[in-house]
Amino acid sequence: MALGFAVGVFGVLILFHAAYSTIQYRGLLKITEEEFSGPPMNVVAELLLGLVFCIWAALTVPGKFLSIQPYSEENRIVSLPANSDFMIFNHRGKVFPLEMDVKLKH
Amino acid sequence: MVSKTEETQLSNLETQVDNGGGGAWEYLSLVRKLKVRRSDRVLKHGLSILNDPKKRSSLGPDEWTLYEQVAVAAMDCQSLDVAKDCIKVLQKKFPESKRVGRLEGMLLEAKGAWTEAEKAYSSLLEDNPLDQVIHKRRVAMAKAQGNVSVAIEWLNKYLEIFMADHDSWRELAEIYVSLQMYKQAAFCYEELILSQPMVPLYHLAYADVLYTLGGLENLQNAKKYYASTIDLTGGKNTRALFGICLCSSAIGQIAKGRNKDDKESPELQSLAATALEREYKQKASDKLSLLTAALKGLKVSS
Amino acid sequence: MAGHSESSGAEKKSGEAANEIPTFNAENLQTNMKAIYYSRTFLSIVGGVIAGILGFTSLTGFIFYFLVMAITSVGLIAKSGFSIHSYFDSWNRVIFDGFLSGLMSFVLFWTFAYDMVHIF
Amino acid sequence: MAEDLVLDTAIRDWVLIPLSVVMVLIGILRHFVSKLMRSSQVPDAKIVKEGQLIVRARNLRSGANFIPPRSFRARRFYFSNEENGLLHVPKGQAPNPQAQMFSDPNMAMDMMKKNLSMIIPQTLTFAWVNFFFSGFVAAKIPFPLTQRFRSMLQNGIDLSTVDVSYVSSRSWYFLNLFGLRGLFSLILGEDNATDDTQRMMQMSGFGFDPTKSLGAEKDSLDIVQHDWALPKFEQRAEAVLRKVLS
Repeated sequence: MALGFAVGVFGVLILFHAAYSTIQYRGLLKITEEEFSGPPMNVVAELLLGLVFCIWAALTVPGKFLSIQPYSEENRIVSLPANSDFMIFNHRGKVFPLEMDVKLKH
Repeated sequence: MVSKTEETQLSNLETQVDNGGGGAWEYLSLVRKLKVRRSDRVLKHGLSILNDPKKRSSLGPDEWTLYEQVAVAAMDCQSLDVAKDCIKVLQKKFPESKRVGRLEGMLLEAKGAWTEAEKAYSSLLEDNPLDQVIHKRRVAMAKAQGNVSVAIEWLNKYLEIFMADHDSWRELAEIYVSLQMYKQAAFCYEELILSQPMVPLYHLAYADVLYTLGGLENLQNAKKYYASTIDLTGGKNTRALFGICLCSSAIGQIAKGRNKDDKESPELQSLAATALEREYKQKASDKLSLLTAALKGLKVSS
Repeated sequence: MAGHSESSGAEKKSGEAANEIPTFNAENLQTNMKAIYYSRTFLSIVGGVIAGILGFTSLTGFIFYFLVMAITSVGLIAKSGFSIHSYFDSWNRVIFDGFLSGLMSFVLFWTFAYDMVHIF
Repeated sequence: MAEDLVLDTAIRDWVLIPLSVVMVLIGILRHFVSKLMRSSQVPDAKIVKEGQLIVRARNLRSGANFIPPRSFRARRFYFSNEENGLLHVPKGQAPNPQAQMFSDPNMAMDMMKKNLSMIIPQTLTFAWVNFFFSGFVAAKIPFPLTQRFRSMLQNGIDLSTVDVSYVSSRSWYFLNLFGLRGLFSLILGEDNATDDTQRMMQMSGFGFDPTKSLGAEKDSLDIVQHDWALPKFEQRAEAVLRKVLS
């Protein structure tokens, strides 16, 4: 997750760099008075790299898919939670207190 | 709802923590998240964190949640001194809090001081008459005192307002079952199935109640709900498999005299029996003979 | 024999009917859909930036958008380990959902990057 | 295409980028401000009960096929019979939501807050954009559009000779308003406060009118066709077991 996020940030940074170098390139073309026919090769390579990183991030950062099948291990409910709002203390544990020397020290 | 993965995770963490492998806070968080009742362990490991100033301060604001958790666990273990100390700390931090007030009421309950606890809860309810947890505490208190009928009365009153609260429906269902009032319990379980149709355990409990009620129609319905439990668990619920066998045999006995118009699917029970045999073979092969004898008694063995 | 074939036919029919009742964990489906939505939105933004830098105009840009979305779909399918039905109730969820919702973001970032790089 | 306009780079540095950045920042600010202003009001018992009632009726509707027909009919009768059904609201008793709103200052206050947090930043940014950057071309969209879009994209400049794909600064603001939603949902999470369309939908409901939703719930409950799903589960269970055993 954290790794995916870092990769995503890195990918976006690469994209920014590619944008910046294209701007520089266009400035250069303006000076030499040539027509712009397409971005230079290294920019295209950078963009591709950035895209790959971003796809990686986009697929990993939102988290794993969860199974929707009710009988899969993640969804198969094996026990209900103790209904703790209705917990009562007047049970047999009262007669057999724990042999623990517990104390909250401060 | 505790799913299979969560259950294994919990038991792994439990053994790890019990053997001193660390991860106590993770364990306590998981216990809180799954709402399971592990009071003795929570008390032991929670205190070990709370008594260590370094660990305690590293929790940040979660520290107070832990105090609450440990306080409740301590009450459950009858370590009332610990509970009292925890509540004192919380009260110092949150002097006006209703939540701490509720804990104090619970402490009175644990002591068995019912009238004082009742007084504390009523005063809390005056401030906020819609505090669900306090309403529930009153029900629990009536139950703890043994006044089950009073508890039912409270609970019904509560459910008239908060009728979408499935935890309370479940509590009511369990109380009714304990009183053998199965028709009422069946109603509650229907309510639970409606609110969460994908939880197999409600189907299972409903089927149990129907089976206990008896009668041909109820038995057939029970069989259907056992079947749905099997479908929702992928056939991994032993109780549902047994339920299918029992229902089939009971239906067979009732329907023996009558004409067999309504076709029962005969395969389901033999499949269930085979599945049971297989499960026993894998997990408890020494008890397999008991199973086959029992199934033979039910005349469903293939 | 005839009865047997009839019952098996009936069974098949009811089996089909049984498949119509969806039993799945709606909550998890929701989470999965959200994950898809995030992936698509992020990639439509990124796609917009790339299209702008490459200087695509008019139709090429939109084709590029559909290309990116198609790649996303493939990626999502790969993420689910090629077993769509254990995570989604239908293929459409993965392939089409959120296809058009990202278009607005795409256009905005496409325009933005295009203007940054090529217009000024 | 007509001659390309040459846009000054200063426009980029001082209009396009600041405008977009400000829009993003304002969106984030609004999210947090509205989060702060969200007041937790204490509802009274009747509202709570009606809310819970609706939840339960909805559960009944969606899970109807999972309980036996008799239980379903009993429940439906309980909810929607004409005499004392829970969802049945006698005519004339329905409180006027407007009157209710004015009797409860909190409710009006809450709505005001919601309204304000939506409108004020909107108006302010718009006024700001109008004041600083009006009447010039700020951007160009990379695809051609028909003349119809001129009023949308070149809001604030009255030139019919400019190519439609050029965007005036004011229109760039609107483009941002709609296009940034995706970005906000990425950085602020799904339920962010910037989604105006959703807000509008809530507004059109004008407060909370429980009687209306009770009636609607009753109507939809009345037309539910009960088709018990459980008999099919026996076959499904058989299939499952066969799969397990094989």
